[in-house]
Amino acid sequence: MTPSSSIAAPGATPAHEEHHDHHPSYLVDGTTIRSWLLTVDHKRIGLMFLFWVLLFFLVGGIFALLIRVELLTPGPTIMDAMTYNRTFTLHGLVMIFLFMIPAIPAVFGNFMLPLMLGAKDVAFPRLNLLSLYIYLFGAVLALWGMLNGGLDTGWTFYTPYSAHTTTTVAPVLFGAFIIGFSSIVTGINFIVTCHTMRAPGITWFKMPLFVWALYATSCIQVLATPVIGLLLVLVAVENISGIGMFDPARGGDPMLFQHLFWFYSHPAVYIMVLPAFGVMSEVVAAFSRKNIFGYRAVAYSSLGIAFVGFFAWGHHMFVSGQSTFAAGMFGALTMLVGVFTAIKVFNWVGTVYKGAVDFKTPFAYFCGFLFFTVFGGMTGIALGTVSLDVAWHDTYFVVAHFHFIMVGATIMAFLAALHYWFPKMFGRMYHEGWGLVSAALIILGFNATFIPQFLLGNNGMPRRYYEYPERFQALNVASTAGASLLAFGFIIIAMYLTYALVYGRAAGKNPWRSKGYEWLTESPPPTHNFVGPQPTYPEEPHFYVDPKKAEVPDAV
Amino acid sequence: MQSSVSTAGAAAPVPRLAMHFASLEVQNHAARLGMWLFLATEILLFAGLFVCYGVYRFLFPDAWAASSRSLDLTLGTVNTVVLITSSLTAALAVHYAKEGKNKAVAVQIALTLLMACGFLVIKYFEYSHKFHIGTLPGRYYFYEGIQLPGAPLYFTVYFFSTALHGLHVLIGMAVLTFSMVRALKKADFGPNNYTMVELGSMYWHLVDLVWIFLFPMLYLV
Amino acid sequence: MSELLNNILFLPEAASTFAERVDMLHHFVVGTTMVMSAGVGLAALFFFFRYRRRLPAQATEYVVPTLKTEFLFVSVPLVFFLAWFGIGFRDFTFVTTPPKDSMDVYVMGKQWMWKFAYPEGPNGVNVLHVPANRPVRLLITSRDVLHSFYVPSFRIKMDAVPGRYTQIWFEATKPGTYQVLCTEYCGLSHSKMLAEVVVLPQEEFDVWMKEQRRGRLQDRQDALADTSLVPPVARMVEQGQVLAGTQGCLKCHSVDGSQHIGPTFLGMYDRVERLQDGQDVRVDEAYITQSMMDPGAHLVVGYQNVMPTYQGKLQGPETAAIVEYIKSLRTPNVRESASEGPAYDAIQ
Amino acid sequence: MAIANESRQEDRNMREEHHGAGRYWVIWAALLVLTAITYVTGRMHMPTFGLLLALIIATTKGTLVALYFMHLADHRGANRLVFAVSILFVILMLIAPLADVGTRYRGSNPPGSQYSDLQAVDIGANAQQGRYGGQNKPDTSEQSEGH
Repeated sequence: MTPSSSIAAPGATPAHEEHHDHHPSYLVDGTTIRSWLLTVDHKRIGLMFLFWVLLFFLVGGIFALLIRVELLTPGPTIMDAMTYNRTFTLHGLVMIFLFMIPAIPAVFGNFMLPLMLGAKDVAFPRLNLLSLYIYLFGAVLALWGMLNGGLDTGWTFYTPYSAHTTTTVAPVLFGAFIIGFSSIVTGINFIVTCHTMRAPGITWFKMPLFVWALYATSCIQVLATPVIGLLLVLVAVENISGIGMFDPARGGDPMLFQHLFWFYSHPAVYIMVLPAFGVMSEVVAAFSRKNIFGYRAVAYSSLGIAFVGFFAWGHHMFVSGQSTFAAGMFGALTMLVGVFTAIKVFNWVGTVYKGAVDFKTPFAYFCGFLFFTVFGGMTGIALGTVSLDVAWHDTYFVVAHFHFIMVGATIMAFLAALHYWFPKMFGRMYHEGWGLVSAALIILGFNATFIPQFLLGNNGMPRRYYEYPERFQALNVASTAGASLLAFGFIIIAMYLTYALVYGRAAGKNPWRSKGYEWLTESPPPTHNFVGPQPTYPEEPHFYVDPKKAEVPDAV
Repeated sequence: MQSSVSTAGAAAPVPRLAMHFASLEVQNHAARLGMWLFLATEILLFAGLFVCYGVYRFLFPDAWAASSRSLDLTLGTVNTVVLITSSLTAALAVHYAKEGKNKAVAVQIALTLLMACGFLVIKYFEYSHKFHIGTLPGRYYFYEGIQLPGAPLYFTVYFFSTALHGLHVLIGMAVLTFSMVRALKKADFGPNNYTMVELGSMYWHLVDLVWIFLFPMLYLV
Repeated sequence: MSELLNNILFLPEAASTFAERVDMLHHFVVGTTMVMSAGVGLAALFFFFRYRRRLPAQATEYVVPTLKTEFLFVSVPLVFFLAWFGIGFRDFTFVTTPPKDSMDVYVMGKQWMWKFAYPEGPNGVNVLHVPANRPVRLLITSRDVLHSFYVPSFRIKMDAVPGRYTQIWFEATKPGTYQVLCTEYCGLSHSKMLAEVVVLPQEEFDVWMKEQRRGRLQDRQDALADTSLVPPVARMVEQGQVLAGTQGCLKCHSVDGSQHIGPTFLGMYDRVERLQDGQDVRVDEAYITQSMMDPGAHLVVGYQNVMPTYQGKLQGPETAAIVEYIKSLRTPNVRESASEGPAYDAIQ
Repeated sequence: MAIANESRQEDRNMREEHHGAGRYWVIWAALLVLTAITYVTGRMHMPTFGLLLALIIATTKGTLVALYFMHLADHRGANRLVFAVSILFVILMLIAPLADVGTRYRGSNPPGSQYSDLQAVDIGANAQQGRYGGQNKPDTSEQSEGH
């Protein structure tokens, strides 16, 4: 791809200062409650998602801390076994369905996607609002079920346990089923937006990489979510009335349940992590002032992960009684996902090469993210190595691995996005020093929490254990200590960001001097994103070459 | 791009263009692409059941052949014909909507709805027969005629897939009723404005498409 | 070297042939992972320092990778990953394909204990005895929900699926006691579902096996002149189970611990019960036999006198067989911790 | 101020020719003929190829419906891709579990099934229990093992 650098005019400057007064930012354009609750503006919907997602993150985080405290001693510490089993189930459910899946796409995706495509809104604004309310309705139903009896199956709902347990399975499953619709609607919306709403100049291979990542994510959401929806309904009905679809006493096959479950739930990991990859592609380009090294490779690898990731699900079932042949097939495909991720990692490091690095808070998170992704990804490959998984399956090694990916990659990216786009969304700046301090705390606390868990897994501690043999205690204490550090980091972030929201200094239009497409409009943007004529985009995003010596080689 | 319709209705009303779309064509394109994506999710929804079907059919071929023969093939075929014909009328409704013949649109949709009701009535008779003789899912199975392992599973899959399909028939009927009411009340369908009928009919064709596959799977094992 | 690495990685002692095989790959993979993470991290750190920003709006060069670079990015990890997969799959095939001459042990998980049974007896709960240096195939099943049989020192794990058998095998290399954990979430006391494998040298194992097979039967019936005339206990239990079904016992008595009209057979034997007249009684052969012949004689608190008498309906040996069957269902209570010693009961 | 989106190519893909209504009637007739064929062959209860043949006919019918009733013949580009991908995923999703079931250790398949050597156990003929599950016996040592 050759960027058309011959056009001297900078990307787009649609907004003129003199218009500014007539076009208030989306934050103040309508201040009634109704103007927020019934808005179809993608930015306001994104903000409302941000509110709820953070709330559920807090709930899930509290559950996590309760779990860690309970595991301080080998015996009972603060709760009984049933409460513990419910707590880790709720931690998983809240974090996955209510926080992780909507976190980046529904918040930052909603906010940034139209801005990055030069569009005024997503393709179906009313559906977008609907997806918020579907999400809330599902969340209420699920939480109601959780409070009225709780659910103790683990978030995996494996039959036959989930079919027989006396806890409230059905409302929680129906809640998750409804939340699935929200995810599907968001996915459809993003795909159609990418296809039909791109502004002049933005060809497929000039879309920002965050958009590519969201596109790949949306494909997964659209194709995988219906399957889990059906499966959740099947299990709920089975739990209520015993129709026996997966009942081994009637010829049903519990392993078939696992196949269908992981057909969604493995790609769901990529629903959570691909947007994180997209965010980090933006952050690394913006803070090292470089075009992405191997743009096409990163874009294609998103699609590659989305596609191959669908057919690696069987690596969750190596010791479930699945056939050796199937294990080999899934094991080999798992390796391919690793290769696609490796391409991304190398290209991010390559992006910094010959760049101009500004070590700000988002970039600090990028550093943490890079390490966590490599380590989490490589341990994922280790787990996908069939014979090693025999020992590691369902131990704390797995727990540590997926927390490295989900917390290490996704939450680092979520925080990086929050800091990088904070001035874009609110027009204010936070305190940089506190940002770096809390980033350091979080990265350290995270390592201290989860590296001991890798060792616990090696040592043989299974997951979902309420009590454990005493030889595991030292590492558990270390992990809990790390978790408290992690929690402390989050509290600091909450404090200075809340402060910045009210008292932060005005950020100006583009505090990072970023050349991402989303920075071409005002910060915060006006209601319909652009004032004045439709902007055009002659340059590729993150094009930091001095126009005077713009000799650009052909990219791969 | 204005030439996308060859027989233009004379005073065809133009629908509202949402502010964020470039043109009507793009808006319609977006709606259609969105609908295709939604239909893809529907296909994947049924795919979960198809996988259950495939695996259990693979494991219990004899039980499935025997259970399948306990269904009434004639009723199934009649239902197939009814649904295919309703698909034809739904397609004709779009055809007339493009030509701006709103009366004809309403008539065709009404015919479609009538056949949908017929389908459900036939399905009701099939269901009540099963409740009567006891070919029911899982632990409710009490039919003495087929005593093979796997037979109750067949009826679990049967009831779940036909019930899910029936639910889609109902949703499709609701969607088409909207279009019909609009064709009667506003009567503003025309060469530039037929997306609503088109999407509703696409949904209806999907319902038909799913049945086309369910029919051999369930009745012709 | 391997010992040292195992200590650093907190790996438990490798006590099976599979563990030795798999640890090599483990070290290779984990080592590469650490080197790679450190490598990428250091490269990034070096770049951050070397290419730090000097001007606020610094322009940069337009650097794009050559095809060769991208090829390298793809091929290097691919070669590593495929090598791991190849070795890993070879080992996995090894552990899922038991040798022809392996000794079979049936393993049944249930909430929340492990039962082990050898084809010709004995069977027992929560302690599995196996000979060292001999392949042992585990045929694993479950009685209620999914469980997973995991022995960290052997590096083996396999799910227990209700109504199905899964198989895995191992060859223990060192005599000793090794912990068994359940790794598939199975309800309330999932974390208490512990057991242990006792690996004995072959000779000791043979002695143990012989003792168990004679077991308490010998103690009880040593007055009999000719033990060979006594029907094998396993046969009697089997017969008792059939009789319990055909005589209708199971209509009112469950065998899985659930309460029904009558008390469950599971764990009934040897239990002390409070009678309605306030006395305590130990459920032994005599009490069980009496309850079958004259059910109303001594009722346990909480049960109605609804059971019909079996006087005249059962022959003497049949009564004995049912008693043996009930005895075979005795279970020690779920223990709080791993057992201290053998918990096997010979079937008598 | 229209946004001239970069979707010209897709717009070209979306162009629809307006055909006469006769085309729908022809497709309808073809679908009815195929239904009749599948009804007749279904009545024959062919042992091995019965379901396969029925599914081939169904695929033909489905293709006709998708192409002409749903206008996939006119909607090109992304629409076709979406439809094709969803069908592809259905097929791949079916293949993997089938490959697993067919190659599993036989004891791991449901008892009484084609791929198991274990006998299914009749778990009771009353309405509350259903028939012929693979209820596991209380003691494992009596079940035949499958090598």
